[in-house]
Amino acid sequence: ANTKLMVGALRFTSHAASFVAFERGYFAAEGLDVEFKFFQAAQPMAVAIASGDADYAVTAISGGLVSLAQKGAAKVIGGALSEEKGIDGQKILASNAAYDAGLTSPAMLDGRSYAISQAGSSFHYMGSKISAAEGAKVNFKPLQKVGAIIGALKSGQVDAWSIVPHIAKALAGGGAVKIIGDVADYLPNYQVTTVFTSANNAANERGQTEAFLRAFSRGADDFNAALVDKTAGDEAATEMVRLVHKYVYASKPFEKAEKSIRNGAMRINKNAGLNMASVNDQLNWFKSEKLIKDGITIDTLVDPSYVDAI
Amino acid sequence: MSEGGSETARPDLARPVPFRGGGFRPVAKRGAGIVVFVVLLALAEWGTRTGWITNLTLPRPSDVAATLVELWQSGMFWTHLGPSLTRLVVGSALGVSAGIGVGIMIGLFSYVRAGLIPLVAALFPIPKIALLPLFVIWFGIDEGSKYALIALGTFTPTIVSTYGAVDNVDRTLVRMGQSFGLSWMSIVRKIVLPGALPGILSGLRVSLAIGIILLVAAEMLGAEYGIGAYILQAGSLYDLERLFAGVLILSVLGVITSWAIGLMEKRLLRWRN
Amino acid sequence: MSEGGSETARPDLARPVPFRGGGFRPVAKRGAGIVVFVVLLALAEWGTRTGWITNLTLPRPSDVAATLVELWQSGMFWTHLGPSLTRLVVGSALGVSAGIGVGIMIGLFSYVRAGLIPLVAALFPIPKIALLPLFVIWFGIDEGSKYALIALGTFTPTIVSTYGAVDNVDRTLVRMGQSFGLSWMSIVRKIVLPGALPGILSGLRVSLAIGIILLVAAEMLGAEYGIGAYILQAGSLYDLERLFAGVLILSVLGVITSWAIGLMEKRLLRWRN
Amino acid sequence: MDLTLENITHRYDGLTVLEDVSLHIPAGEILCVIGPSGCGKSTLLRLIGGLERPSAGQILQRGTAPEGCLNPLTYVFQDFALLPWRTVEGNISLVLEDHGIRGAKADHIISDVLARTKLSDFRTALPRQLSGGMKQRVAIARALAVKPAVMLLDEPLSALDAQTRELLMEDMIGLWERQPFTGVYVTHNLAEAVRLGHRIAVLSRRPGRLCEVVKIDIPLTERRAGDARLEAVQAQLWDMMKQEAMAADQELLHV
Amino acid sequence: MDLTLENITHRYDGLTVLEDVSLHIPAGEILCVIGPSGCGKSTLLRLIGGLERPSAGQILQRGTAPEGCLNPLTYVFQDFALLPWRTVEGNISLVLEDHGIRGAKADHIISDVLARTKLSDFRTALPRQLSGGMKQRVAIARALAVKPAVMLLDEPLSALDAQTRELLMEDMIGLWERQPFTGVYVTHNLAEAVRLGHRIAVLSRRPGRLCEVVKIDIPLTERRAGDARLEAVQAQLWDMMKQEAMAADQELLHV
Ligand SMILES: Nc1ncnc2c1ncn2[C@@H]1O[C@H](COP(=O)(O)OP(=O)(O)OP(=O)(O)O)[C@@H](O)[C@H]1O
Ligand SMILES: Nc1ncnc2c1ncn2[C@@H]1O[C@H](COP(=O)(O)OP(=O)(O)OP(=O)(O)O)[C@@H](O)[C@H]1O
Ligand SMILES: [Mg+2]
Ligand SMILES: [Mg+2]
Repeated sequence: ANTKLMVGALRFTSHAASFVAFERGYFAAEGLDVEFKFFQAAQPMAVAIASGDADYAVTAISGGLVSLAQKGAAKVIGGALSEEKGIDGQKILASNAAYDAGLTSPAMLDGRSYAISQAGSSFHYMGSKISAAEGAKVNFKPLQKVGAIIGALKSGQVDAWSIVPHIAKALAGGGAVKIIGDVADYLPNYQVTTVFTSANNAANERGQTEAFLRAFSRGADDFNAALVDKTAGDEAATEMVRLVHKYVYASKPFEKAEKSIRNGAMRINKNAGLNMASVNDQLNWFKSEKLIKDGITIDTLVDPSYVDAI
Repeated sequence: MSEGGSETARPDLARPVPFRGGGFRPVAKRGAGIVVFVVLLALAEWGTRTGWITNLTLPRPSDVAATLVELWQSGMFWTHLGPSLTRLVVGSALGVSAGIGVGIMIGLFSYVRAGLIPLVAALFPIPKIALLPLFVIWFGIDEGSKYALIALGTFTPTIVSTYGAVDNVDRTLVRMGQSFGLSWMSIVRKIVLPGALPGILSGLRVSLAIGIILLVAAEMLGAEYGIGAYILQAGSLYDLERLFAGVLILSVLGVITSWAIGLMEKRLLRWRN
Repeated sequence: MSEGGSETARPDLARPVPFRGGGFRPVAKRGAGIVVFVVLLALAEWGTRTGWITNLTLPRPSDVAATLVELWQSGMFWTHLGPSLTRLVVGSALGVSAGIGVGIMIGLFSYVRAGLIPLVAALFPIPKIALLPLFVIWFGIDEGSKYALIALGTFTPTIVSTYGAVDNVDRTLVRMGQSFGLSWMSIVRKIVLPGALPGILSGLRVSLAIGIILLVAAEMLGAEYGIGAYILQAGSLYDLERLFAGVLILSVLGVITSWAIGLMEKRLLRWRN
Repeated sequence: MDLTLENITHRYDGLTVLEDVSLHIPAGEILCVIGPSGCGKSTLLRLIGGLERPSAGQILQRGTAPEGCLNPLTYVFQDFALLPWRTVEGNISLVLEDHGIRGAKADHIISDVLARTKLSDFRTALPRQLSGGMKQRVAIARALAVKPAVMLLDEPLSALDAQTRELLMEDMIGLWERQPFTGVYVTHNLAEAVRLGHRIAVLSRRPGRLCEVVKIDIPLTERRAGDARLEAVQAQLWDMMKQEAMAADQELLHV
Repeated sequence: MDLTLENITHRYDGLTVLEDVSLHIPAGEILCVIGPSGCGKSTLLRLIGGLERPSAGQILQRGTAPEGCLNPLTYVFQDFALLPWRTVEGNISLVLEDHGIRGAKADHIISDVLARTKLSDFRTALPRQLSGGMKQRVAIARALAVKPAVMLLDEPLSALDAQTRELLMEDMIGLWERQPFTGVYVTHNLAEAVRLGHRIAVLSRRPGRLCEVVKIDIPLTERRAGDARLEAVQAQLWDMMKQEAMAADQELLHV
């Protein structure tokens, strides 16, 4: 009998591994009857795991996720998206106005404003790390929604931001903003997103969790081969884009969506390997910013028994 | 003084009494509302066409219309409106009926009144969107939390308007009922409730408007389809045409709701002039 | 029938007239409100201590209190409350005064009324949070957009309550003014405005509650400090203690506002009983 | 059925409204109660009707209620107290429903009382469609429908214009004549009191005490507007009350 | 100053309320207007006061207004129309302010009219603290403050209880006696009409037409309640109106 699973997802290319595993029957092959539950944002997805409305999900490590882990409701069990030098990753953007005023590289960030969605979000982490590396003091502006950030950036009300490549390229291509750097230069091997589940699943549903990770990894392998390493050939790449397009930019015509999907392809870790160093760094950063309680350790957040640490 | 003086100037002349009444009672001017809408739309269209209003500031009305037509033709209109209407109807039915129930209890019983009015006053200014993460835990990510959010949002204003309406029921009518030895239930059913109905219905106007507003907040929670989700998605893509198309749908929904309540008032309150 | 019958049984006995009045007029029971709060808090404390309520569902009241104390001691209380109060005061002052102005115009002039009432009805159900991305463009991400959001949110309800209040001014008083030849401005200033004041003040209650609710929405936009920002951050970090501490502050703010309006009513409306 | 008031005193939060009022109301007689504003007339009526409990003293009913009486002590209110959402017929059936009287039986009673108050043609009208006089006649019809032993009337005509008042007074006398009822009739209007009262109780200003009970020996049916004997009684009552009325009118209300 | 109504007709959206009414109101005389409910009495008064424009016909004023008259045609409303948020004094100064009368001059006028209406002690009271009779006296004081050429009174006593009404009628006669004013006095109450009117205009039911103008030759100061001659006029008026009143009372209102 198949196990019913609810998998939380955003309609982003970064979630493609799950879509591939589903479409190509890898989940079914593991005896998992997967149903997707789509979210508008990452934060409610973490809460949905805690409330039992979703079983597995992939998203960035946020303060909320850490808090839920601390309350014994969620566990990180694997890694997904990673920054990797050489692969097109997240971009650092500057508004046209700021660019014209001299913000042409991240080194000029001092005294600038930097858009984030919320305190403790991945944007906050990246911005904080980048500015620290440049010895710059920046002003973080929480704007909640990506839409609000884009509006603020276009009208020059915030100076800088970092975002996944397809959005960055689309914006820069339209001449609305300028790309001034790569996140990967500052945060090499940054573990952008992780696979996580409820603490109960991690502790008591070992078989099911392992099965999920296996199918997920097969999906990731296909995706990496087709769009990241481009070792599977053009045909496989196009086919992959078609598959992903069912879920991402579905309301846009294929021709328009294709570019965004290809632009957005970033590596998904092999075998859902987890970069513990990066996770540790993120955790320490949360603590140093006093966004989470001091007592939280990496063991509270991560169940390392499922995947290899990178 | 001066006025009296000027009149005495021509003592024997018969003058008509000067008119000094009228006014202070605005009357309905048909069509003025439509004119205002048309003028505003024309201005926006003209402004965006000439570039006087940038496309970052306001979408072109004709583009919004085109987006709506497209939405309709793609069949997605009902895909979005359907779930939203269900949420609105179920959520506000729960909130409104509970609110009316509690409101009537507050209106009738001293202890309920004293115990609950401060609680309602404390609950009213709590922003529902602040509690979104909790709603997921309390009611799940599915329809439950959406119903709960809309129900809670319509609950408090309905309570307030209902107990106000019960308070305003003419107490002589209640005394009349008592003087004829009517039972407590009869008085509540036949005198208090019908007497409070006008106030309850007009309170419903506000409650349902709030319900519509909360649709967007409710659909922040893991909703794929729905007008609120459509708006949120358009917002996150900074797609102003779709954003305005969605807002327009909500606005029309609000006007229709208000009109429907007007109809109910006409039906149920025929006894008023 | 039956009642009459039973009475005829003992014709010559003098019986006291039975009592059948009373009730239907709830009276204030002092302290009942406090009891309800205390019981609810005690229940939550007990529930969270025994684990009957998980720490995912509700924070422990004592922890919330501790968080508040900590917030106070760290000096951050005023750092957050200060900007929020400014936003609330400036935003609602703008919205309320514009709303009263427009409301009075609607109450006095037929064309304004006919032109604006449908517009207000269409604007009312528009969710302000849906327009957040636009507010960034229109008013910037600094204080401007926060003031604008709160102003817009308090504007429409104030209009509605104000023109309702103007409509309810006793028209015989206006006719009286005219019959004594008072000028139009005198009638508006000395009769219409004071007569509408009670309705305007009670509308203010609702408008300001909405203003407080919108603080959270307003502080979604690039606010580093503020109660709304504090709540949002707590929400995104799923820090329930801080979330509830923030909500509590808003709730208290709501109660204080309502009390302040009550005070104003007592002062300005001393002429009522 | 007759009523006896024994040493009735009533207070509201320390404010004494009625003091030591004793009265007897024999069956089939109308007692008018007059007195200055605020002297406690309405309070007295509420006490008699059992809508309030006296602070001291007691009110006793004695004897049999008429056959089929549903509500021995029945009010007619000054402002009619009709439910605006019910028709004339619905307003009357309201007081029958609770006694389980419905259908043909209720219909029969309603037709009867509407005929007696000359309202048969307006059975399905709503209160807002009726003139003041008609509304008050509906209120009277409703009271008659429960076959009361005693009718308690609290300034039943004072909300009407003078002409309608004149007409309704004649109607009331007609009703009493056909089927004499016991009545306690509170009024401000001395002309009404002398037209309708077998006896007239005069209360002092607050705290209301019983000043005097004046008996008028002329049968109701023989009384006419402008009758010299009635005028004499009226003038006598006015003399008794004038000082009180002036004082009451010069008083600042402490609200 | 005297007033002439020439063939006044008035309609509301096709509903004729007044038809071809011609009247003359000489200075220093009180004209009472009686008629059944809804016959257009208040409308007639509004037309005279210039608060509405007649559909046909015209209303002319002739002659000089008294020295210092601020508002030739001045109303006294049935429900007093006092601003509840102003004191007695404030309600009177309201009608002076617009004429630029303030300070000592206003003070003088206010003291004078309050003395004439026996209200000097209540100068700073708020309307809610006053009894009905006092409120109506404030309204009269306010009217006197503008030294009107003509006082228009729309059922000024009908919101009061019978005793207060009696007292205020005596007051009004006292005021007129000291300084005779021209008055148009609309009332339902025949007793009031025969006590206060030099002439009484009787209107038919709607559309209101002038049925008759009855002249009473007894000086106001000699009229007493219960005067046989007045009773006779009153009975005559009642006969004229009874049919109309009954018909008006039996009418369904079409609202
Ligand atoms: N429920 C109440 N609580 C407190 N005081 C009351 C209450 N009802 C009446 N009173 C006071 O009792 C006094 C007598 O009131 P009541 O209504 O009986 O007078 P009344 O003679 O009927 O007056 P009116 O002629 O004006 O109708 C008044 O001073 C009134 O303010
Ligand atoms: N502004 C108005 N618009 C339409 N109809 C009106 C208006 N004012 C009065 N009427 C109608 O005109 C008729 C006469 O009204 P008016 O108030 O003059 O009568 P009235 O003689 O003063 O009656 P009452 O004795 O009841 O005071 C009534 O039928 C009324 O419904
Ligand atoms: Mg009374
Ligand atoms: Mg009138």
